Amino acid sequence: MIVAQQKPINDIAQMINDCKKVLFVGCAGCVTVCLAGGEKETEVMASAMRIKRTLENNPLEAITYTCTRQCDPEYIASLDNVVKDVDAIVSLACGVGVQYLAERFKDKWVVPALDTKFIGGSTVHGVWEEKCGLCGECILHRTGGICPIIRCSKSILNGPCGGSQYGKCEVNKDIDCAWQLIYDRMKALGKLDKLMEIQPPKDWSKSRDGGPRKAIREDVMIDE
Amino acid sequence: MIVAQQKPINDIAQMINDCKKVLFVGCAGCVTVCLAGGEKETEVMASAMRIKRTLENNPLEAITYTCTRQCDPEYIASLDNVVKDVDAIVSLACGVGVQYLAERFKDKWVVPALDTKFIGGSTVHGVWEEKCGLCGECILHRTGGICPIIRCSKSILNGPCGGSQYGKCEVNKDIDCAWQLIYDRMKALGKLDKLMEIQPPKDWSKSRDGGPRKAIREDVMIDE
Amino acid sequence: MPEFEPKIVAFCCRYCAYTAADLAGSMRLQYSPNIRVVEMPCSGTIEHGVILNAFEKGADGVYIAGCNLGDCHFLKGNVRAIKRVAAVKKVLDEIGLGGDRLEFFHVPASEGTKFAKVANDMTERIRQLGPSPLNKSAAGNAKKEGGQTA
Amino acid sequence: MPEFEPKIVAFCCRYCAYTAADLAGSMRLQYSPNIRVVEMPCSGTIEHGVILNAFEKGADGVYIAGCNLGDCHFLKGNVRAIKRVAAVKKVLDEIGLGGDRLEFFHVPASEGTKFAKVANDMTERIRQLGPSPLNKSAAGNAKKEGGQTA
Repeated sequence: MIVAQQKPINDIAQMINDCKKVLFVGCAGCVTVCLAGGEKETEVMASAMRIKRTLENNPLEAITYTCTRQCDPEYIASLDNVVKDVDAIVSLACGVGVQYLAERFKDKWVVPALDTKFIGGSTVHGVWEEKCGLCGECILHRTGGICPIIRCSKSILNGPCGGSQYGKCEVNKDIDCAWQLIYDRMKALGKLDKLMEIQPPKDWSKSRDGGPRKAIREDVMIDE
Repeated sequence: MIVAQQKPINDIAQMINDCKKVLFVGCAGCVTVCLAGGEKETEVMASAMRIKRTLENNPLEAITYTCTRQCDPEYIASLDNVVKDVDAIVSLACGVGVQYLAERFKDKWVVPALDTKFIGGSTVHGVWEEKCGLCGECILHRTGGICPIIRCSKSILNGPCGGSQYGKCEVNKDIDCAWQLIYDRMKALGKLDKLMEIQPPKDWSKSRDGGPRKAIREDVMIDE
Repeated sequence: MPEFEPKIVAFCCRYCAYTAADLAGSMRLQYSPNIRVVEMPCSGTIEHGVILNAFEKGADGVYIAGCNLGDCHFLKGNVRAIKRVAAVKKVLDEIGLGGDRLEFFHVPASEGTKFAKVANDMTERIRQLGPSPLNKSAAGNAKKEGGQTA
Repeated sequence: MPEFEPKIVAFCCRYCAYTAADLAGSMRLQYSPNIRVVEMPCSGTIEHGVILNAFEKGADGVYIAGCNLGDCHFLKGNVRAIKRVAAVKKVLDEIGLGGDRLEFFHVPASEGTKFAKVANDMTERIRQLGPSPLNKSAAGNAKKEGGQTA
């Protein structure tokens, strides 16, 4: 899942300070799971914003809607009738959703309520950790199912480095050394020999190095 | 959504070449939507792998299961009884899901069937585009709902650069210049003055620069 | 001008504070008539949005009353409630309403006196703070619906 | 040893190829008995997995028969089928079964002769290719269930 967190409420308030009617749009996808922008969070934000603006003698009409997903055109189409008379749209989706709304509603001021942080998952309820670096060419079969690209602070392919001490990363004592984890796991699996293969430099052009990326599946495209 | 694509089938086959029984695990989240690792794709892959192995006189028992999400411990728990006698697990989830499986099933060889590419959404059926760079501090309210961090090849904050010609990026004629899009949209919204504010260097420590990231919501944590 | 009578919503866990309210009645205890009690299956069922909604609908103060630590019928519901209250207090501070208007109290079932004391203390606190600034413009209305019938 | 009689599954759109099969019958046309016809609401309903499944279950060849381009009752179902067939052919090549064992044909409802010709051509093609290598070990079984009853 994509993990995001809410911006400070006053930062969001400032983005819509001169608007009289605002639509707050939640997303029932990833940001619901990470408790940042689902239906509940959207209601809370709208409510907080109405209270704040009333106290400032600048009343706000705040309405809400939560889409199944904001990253698919068909799910934001249902907003077409809702947006008509609003002065701004606040999206509680990840950065993808904000941009889908901005593209569809070209005459509206669309602003983000969240900071989109990483892709990962929860370890315990209320804590999420980054797990995948979207490098474009997965190597988890070489590293025992532990990603050194994102979980090693240096993203090294032949680790660990000299900064690994007692299983922790030198960047921060709260960060496990990914290469220690990889070594321990490969040892337990009896596959330490696989770690002896030196990995050549990674082809970063499959990551972000060639500009924004596309994925195409011609066999499912509807139009020729 | 997280967008991923399948690795070449022979690459996956090689990862499990010496296994007799393999569990293929799909994910009903993002990778179902981007048609890379849902229930259907999981069945197809298992079927293709069985055929290939029969032809090689090295028959494979391939079983399948599709989790609601692979990035939450509660949804992969249902695999506990399924994995017992398999020699390997092939995950058709994004890199996050693969790592969740590897962490839960410590005595199993867990390998990725997909390359996880980016976060974005579809433009037309069968085409997905990168839209968000997970920079950790969203600036879409300054740029008309168009992200220069990921959609500008240079990630510049005060654009466009000299490589923008006829609305296209110099990196590739198929890439729109994000700053051209931003300018056009801000002009249409009557907010060109906002673009005159020079943006200072971005704080990349909120992105990946400080090692793997965490998000914490203390108010929803169950344990003290 | 009559003294300000705050309107206070008290979300009470049925396993402790709500039972304590009954006990307070049996004990013939007098306590502030400004509170409106809402019975909850557990203080842990309170949600951020419900608290804000109470303020939007005219409450001058809100409190959640749950079991002592370790006594929760659902093990940790009260711990969750305490954390949520802390989070909403922060929101109330940020939006200018003030986190002081919201509180969490432990009120065991056997302590009718504590139930009464909490009701009186919270009423006094909110009286000191004055009417919710959200009610100022509609002060007349707020008064009309006010505390005496609680 | 008798000549190899391939077992071929033909997924036929009801708006064209399936109707053409009826017509071929009315016209008293002879065609290869090796094909098993599966009626589809549209060739566009074929799925990657169904094709692979047919091979796993013993088919020596598979083809999908749909309308001419522009004639699809659902506008573009046949276009989708063609793309899917191309994708599965690639998979069959990659896994060593061979994409030649799979094909897409346009068979309009009015062309009973074309239906018969496609059936015969595909049977001949698969006969040339020989039994599916998946059936070799179980050749006896595959034969027993074989073409004559199609």
